[in-house]
Amino acid sequence: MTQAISVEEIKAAMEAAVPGCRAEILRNESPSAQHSLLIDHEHAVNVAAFLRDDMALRLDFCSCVSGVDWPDREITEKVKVKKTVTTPEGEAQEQDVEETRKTMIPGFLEAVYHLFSIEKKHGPVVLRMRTVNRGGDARLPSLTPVWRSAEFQEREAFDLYGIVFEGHPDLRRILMWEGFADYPMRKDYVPPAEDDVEAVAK
Amino acid sequence: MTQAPVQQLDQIFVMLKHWLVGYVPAAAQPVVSSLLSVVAILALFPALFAFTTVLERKGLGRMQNRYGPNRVGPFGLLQPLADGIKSLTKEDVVPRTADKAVHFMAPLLLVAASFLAYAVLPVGRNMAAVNLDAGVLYFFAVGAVAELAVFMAGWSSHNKYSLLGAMRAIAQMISYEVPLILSSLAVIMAAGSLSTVEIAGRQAGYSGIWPHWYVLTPWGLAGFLLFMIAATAETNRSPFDLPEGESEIIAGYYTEYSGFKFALFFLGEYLGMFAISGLGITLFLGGWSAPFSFLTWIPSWIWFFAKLLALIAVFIWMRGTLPRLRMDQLMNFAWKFMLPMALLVMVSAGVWRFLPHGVLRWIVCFVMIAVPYVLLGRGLLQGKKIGKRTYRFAE
Amino acid sequence: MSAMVTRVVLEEEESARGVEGELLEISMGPHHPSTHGVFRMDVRLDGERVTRLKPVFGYLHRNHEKIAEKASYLAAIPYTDRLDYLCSMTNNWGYALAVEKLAGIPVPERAEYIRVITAELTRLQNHASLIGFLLQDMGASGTPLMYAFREREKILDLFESLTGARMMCNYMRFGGVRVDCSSEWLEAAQNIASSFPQFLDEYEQLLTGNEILMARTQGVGALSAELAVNAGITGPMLRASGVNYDLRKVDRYGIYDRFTFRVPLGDHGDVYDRYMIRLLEMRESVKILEQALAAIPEGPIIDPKTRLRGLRPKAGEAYGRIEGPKGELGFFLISDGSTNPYRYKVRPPSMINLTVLEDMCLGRNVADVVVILGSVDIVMGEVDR
Amino acid sequence: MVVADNPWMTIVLLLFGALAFGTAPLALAWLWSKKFSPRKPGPDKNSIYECGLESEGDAWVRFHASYYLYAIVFLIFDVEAVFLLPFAVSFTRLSAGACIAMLVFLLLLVEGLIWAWQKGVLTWA
Amino acid sequence: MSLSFLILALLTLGGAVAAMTLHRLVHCVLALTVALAGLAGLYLNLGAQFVGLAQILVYVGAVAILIVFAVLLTRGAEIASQMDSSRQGRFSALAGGVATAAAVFAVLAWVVLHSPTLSAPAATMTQVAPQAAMQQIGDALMRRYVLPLEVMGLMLTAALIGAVILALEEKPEAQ
Amino acid sequence: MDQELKIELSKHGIFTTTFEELYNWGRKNSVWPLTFGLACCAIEMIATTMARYDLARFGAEVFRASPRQADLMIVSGTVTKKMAPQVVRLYNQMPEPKYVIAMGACAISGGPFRDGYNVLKGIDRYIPVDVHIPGCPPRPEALMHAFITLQKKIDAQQLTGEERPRHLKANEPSEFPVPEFGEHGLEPAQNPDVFHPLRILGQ
Amino acid sequence: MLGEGIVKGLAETARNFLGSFVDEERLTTVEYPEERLPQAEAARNFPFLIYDGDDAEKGLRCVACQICEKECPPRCIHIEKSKDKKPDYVGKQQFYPAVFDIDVSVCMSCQICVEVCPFEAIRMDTQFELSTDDRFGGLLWTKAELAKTNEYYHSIHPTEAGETDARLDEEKAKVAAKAKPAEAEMQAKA
Repeated sequence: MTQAISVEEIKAAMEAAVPGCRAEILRNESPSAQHSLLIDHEHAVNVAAFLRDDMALRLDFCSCVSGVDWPDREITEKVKVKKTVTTPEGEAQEQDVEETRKTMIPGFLEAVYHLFSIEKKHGPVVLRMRTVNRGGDARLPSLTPVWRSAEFQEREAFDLYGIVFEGHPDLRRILMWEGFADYPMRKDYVPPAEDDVEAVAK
Repeated sequence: MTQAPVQQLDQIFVMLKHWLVGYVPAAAQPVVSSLLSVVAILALFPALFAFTTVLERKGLGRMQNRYGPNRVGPFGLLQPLADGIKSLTKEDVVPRTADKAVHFMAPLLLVAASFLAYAVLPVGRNMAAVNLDAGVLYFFAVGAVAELAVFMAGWSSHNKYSLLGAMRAIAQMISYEVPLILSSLAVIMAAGSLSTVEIAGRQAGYSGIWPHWYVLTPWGLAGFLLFMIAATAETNRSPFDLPEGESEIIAGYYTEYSGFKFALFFLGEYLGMFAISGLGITLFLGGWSAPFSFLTWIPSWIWFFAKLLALIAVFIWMRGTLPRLRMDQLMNFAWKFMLPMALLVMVSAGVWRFLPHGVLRWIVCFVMIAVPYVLLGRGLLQGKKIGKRTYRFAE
Repeated sequence: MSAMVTRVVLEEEESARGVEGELLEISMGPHHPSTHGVFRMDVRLDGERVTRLKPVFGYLHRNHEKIAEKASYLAAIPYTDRLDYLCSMTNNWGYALAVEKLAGIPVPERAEYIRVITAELTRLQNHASLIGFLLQDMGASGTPLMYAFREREKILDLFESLTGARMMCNYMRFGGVRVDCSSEWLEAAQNIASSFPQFLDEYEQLLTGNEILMARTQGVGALSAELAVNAGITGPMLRASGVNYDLRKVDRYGIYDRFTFRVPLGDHGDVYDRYMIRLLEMRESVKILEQALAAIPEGPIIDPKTRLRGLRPKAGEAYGRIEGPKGELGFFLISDGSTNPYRYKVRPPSMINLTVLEDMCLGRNVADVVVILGSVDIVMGEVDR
Repeated sequence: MVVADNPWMTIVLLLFGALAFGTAPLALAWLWSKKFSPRKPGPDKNSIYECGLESEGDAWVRFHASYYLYAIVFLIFDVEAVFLLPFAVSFTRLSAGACIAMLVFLLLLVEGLIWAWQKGVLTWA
Repeated sequence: MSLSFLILALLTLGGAVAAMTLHRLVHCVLALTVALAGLAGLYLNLGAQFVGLAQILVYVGAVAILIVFAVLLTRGAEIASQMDSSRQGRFSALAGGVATAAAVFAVLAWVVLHSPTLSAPAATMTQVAPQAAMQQIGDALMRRYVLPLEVMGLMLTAALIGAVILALEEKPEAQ
Repeated sequence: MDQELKIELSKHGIFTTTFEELYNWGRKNSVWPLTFGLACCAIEMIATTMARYDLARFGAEVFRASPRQADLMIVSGTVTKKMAPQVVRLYNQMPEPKYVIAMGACAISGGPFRDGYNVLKGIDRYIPVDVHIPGCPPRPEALMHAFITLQKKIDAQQLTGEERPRHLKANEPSEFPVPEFGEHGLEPAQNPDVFHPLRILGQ
Repeated sequence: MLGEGIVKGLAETARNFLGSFVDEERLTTVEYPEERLPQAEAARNFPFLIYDGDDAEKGLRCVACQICEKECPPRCIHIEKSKDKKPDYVGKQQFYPAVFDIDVSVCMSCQICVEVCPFEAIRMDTQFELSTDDRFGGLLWTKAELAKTNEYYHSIHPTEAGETDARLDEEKAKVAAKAKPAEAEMQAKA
């Protein structure tokens, strides 16, 4: 697996080719070192088309499309803050106080595209897109018009995660039945309470 | 060696019938005589059907490196009995939206049509239920009724697969009926008769040890092959089993049939297969006559059934080997290969008569058939760019 | 790029006809003898010609990914067996490879050889049975399938004596394989490798020259290289369309760079090419087997430093892929540093290969649909997961 | 030959016999279900089978014209065959001229066939 | 009038009546087939084996199938039967039918009464052996009626061409 | 058939007994399975019919694709909630007498996948099962064992009397309600008329 | 030429048909209930518990550590730890399972319980003829049904059992060796 071109180079090429596009490099610290590019919604299709058609890159093969759920996270961190504390003596005094601060990181849904080049035989290049939130605005542009291979996988991400891919030719539930209300692969999905026969527990 | 006992064995059933008929009053004799023939047909061929189902299952098994049914009764021979009992006691389900009367009549009609065909089959010397002078025509006319039965079954079920199967079946049966009739015309031309009894009788002579079977002429051989191919298609056997192509349309026109009605369809199909094989034997393979003059001491009916079993074995063999054709290929084959070939066989049979005996007419007739065969075959394959291919390799 | 061209044409044709009500709408499946499991195609027929075909699946969606995200890295391995249930060995390998990438685990030499041997045996039995099933769909009453399963049983016997199970081997581990193989086992594998070409000859004798087979498959379900690449088709199906892309050559994962073998390529991309490519691939697999069996070294079979139970890879992600018998089998893992994968995603080759099913089937008839589907080589366990 | 029967009587008897052969087991099966194993129709059981789904749309739809075309061509050739049969029977006693007359008849039809072939009528769709 | 004739005539008539009165078109076709088969039976009853069997082969085997296809082709299997159900329409249809039938019958009767066979003395109508009958038909066809035979062939070809042209309009993509 | 049963049967009279024996003999030797493969187990089911194991020896190789002609439904593999209505409908469409073999862990209880949100925890929640064969997947021999168990079961069935099997009783149902797709799962989650667990968790 | 391939195919099936009467390779059927293939030594189906000696209760190797219960992918094992302890094979006081159930209707025969068991207490059985019409009674195996002797283990997996025994013996020897000096010390102290 030759990663001939680094993420930085791709980012630069991308920004040069698609004016106004914003991309962010997300580092992957694991031994696999498959870093990814987070791209914005508005230019995603253009960026994708560029990646596919650029003669140097020719990322003609979109292998894998995955949905990922990142629910709201509460990060608890201890911060040293200077605070004016009223001492028992009644004096106002500035002090370094350690304080636990809770920050809510709003959740979002993510679609990860693994791209390869069949022609140049390099890859993977990892593209990511993130929705604004996990609720009503879970929308992403569909890359199916660029790579047909994303068709079923985007449908699957829609089915199981609830990511709405705008511009998808046929966005319906694919694995679950029509009329199913939940998005079962989300981390906060709770399956319906069924009478579970646990013969072991007799 | 005395001829008498051999002849007696040959005619044993005929004599038996005479003997039995002799016991009834003269007025009832024709009826009883007919009845005896009818009962013989009604008993014999269904029994053969039962036997063939085991034979088929075991034969296929052997071709596929396995035993096939061998536990029910000795060597699995009672398997059809078990199947019969099961079918008889199985619930009979008729779809709510089906056309019930037609749905009920279809299997009966198919079985009746299949049975009727046996009336003209000479299963041995002097052993035909009736000797119609238009016997062959009668056979085809009765066979035409089967098409109607199939349509009734498929249409009345109100099931999409059934209807598809029925339409396939009719299109297939009508397409192959033409080459079927045309290829038998060659024999009729040579024999100068439409009577099956007479045609069989014509072939009972010998030159040296060789029999006068029509299959032993170039046009006869070609005609026989065409006839058997068309017969395979007429009876919906593999590789022409599209109407019940399980992998495509479930069970074709009898998808909605259960219980014994389904068994009747099965029976009807097999009876049709025996009947048409029997006709093939009568027309081309010398009917009940022995293959060599020195084997005439074996009773004629044994020869007939031996030939029948051999043809059945070939049917089973083909079923075990060949994949199924597609509808358009099937129709193409019927109209663009079988029909021209059948016409040529007819013409060559005519030429055969006008040419003098000798090597020349063999060559002429052979060429008349072989050359178009090669050309038409090539047209079928190369017209569609079908052939073996070579492949590239990347290191 | 004209990836969407076919679709547009189809809809135009449909509206032009304007006889929607007069066409026969049939659902083929989920219970249909030749949908290879519980697959369904909603087909619209004009006579017998297909004017629309929508694949419907999910009838075997058994939540593999969700279950794996709730289970430890080790516990996911037996579940991978049940993805493509004909090829548990390659599934194991794909997953092990992804975890090895994620956690940076080395694999000992001998284990790599055993992996190659078992994977190629898997490929042999998968391709052989696939051709059997394809012929079954074509209406050959079981004979090719029976012959294929006769050979498959021999390979399954090998698997059973090595791993204890016929189908669900649960054999590979991240960092190696579970148990070592004996020299008798290698000998038995050698026997199979050397007798397999005879079986292939028999198969070819039985089928390859058969006019009916050729007529049924040639020119049927043709897939252009352009569309194949764009639709993410992989495996023998892609190579039948003439694209030279075999991960064993491209990624050189494991130790595939040590073996000499060729990649057969088709020129038409039709069903016949797919059939032939698989036959030829089997012959190449036999070559790999012979080489691997001759060169297998002694040594440990699993990385001793790796913890199987309670593996906690560093937070991060990895995408690992192998050339499964059906195509590119990929596993995408995200670790959050705990004992369970945070995200576990399978890239199922047979599901993505279905993307072009409609394109291949339009304008053909029902009998072709069955054969085309058969040539795609799907296993519902993998399609639906 | 056996007792010189009226062939049609045998055939009619055979027809009735065959019908009885088909009906008898059906009657038996009906009796069996009356006596022992009651039939149990139901809304699902008596609905149309369609791969396990509920059948939608009508099965009795308009069919393709090619079926009709084949039926026409078949009818023509069937009639032709009917004419050929008496010819074949008396063929052995016919002169070459009569045979040529038949050949002309044949060729006329073959020409029609070839025409239909060229027109693509014989191409199944 | 023999018993067999009676049965066959009833069968034919019954089939014909059913073909006109049944509601489902496919049923009508099946009833028509019965009528055609009954007619064939009548031929056979008269000793005209060849004609009777040919009638079954052609009419039951081919024409009935053709009509079936035609019925399925028009998809009118259900709808058409409801067509023209107004009283007046029915009446006029009935009247027209009766008139046509009467006309046909009149013409047939005239032809039959003037046919030479009827006027010939009974003695000349020799009872031919069946086998000879087949051959006689063949001989007559190939000698006396050879010209009509060729005309027949021409007509059949014309019919083929005509029908195909008509049907091809239904099937534009075949051209 | 054990001796006791024979004696019991002879009370019904020779006629019935012979009938019964013949009936059971016919049924047990002509069990035609429905061509019905769901998942992994289906491959082993196919392997069972193949040359090495050859289910045909028992006369059971006639796999019928149409439920109208089938006697036995081998539920071979995971039944998902999406598939369950179809399975029940197919079962309903089979004519009586009909039998069910639940092959493999998934068919019996949902097996390894029972925690999945789309997996039915055992087909016996909706239709009555005659024989269960555990294993994941069961070996082909195990399926044959199940088949032989079924044959024995058929052989022991009575034609008359109160002990006679379900399909001979007029008031017992031969079809069962097909569950419907709900917003969160199947409705109802099981059919209490069929499903008699030892105890339901949480009760 | 048309028909060539078909004839070849027919020849192939004929060869197999005729071969089935003479060649074992061409008739591979094993007539199951009467004939069986020898099972592979490694074959596995469902787990069982090993006990040493004659008493299943006493000799059970399982110490109810519940690792297998936790690691079992489909979670088909149910263990309840005992309140008291009993000596294990080296004489150490250990808990034992008061309840040890395996739901074979769920078990996926993956062998992970065997792999993770540190006490060589659970192994895979090869028994597969388990079909039953008793859904709940027949498919839930309790401790009594699961416990099998070491000899049984030897009879189905001889090589593996030999290795296990060797390992256990080694451990025992180690413990004994450790115990001896300790004992000696004790004695010395005394």
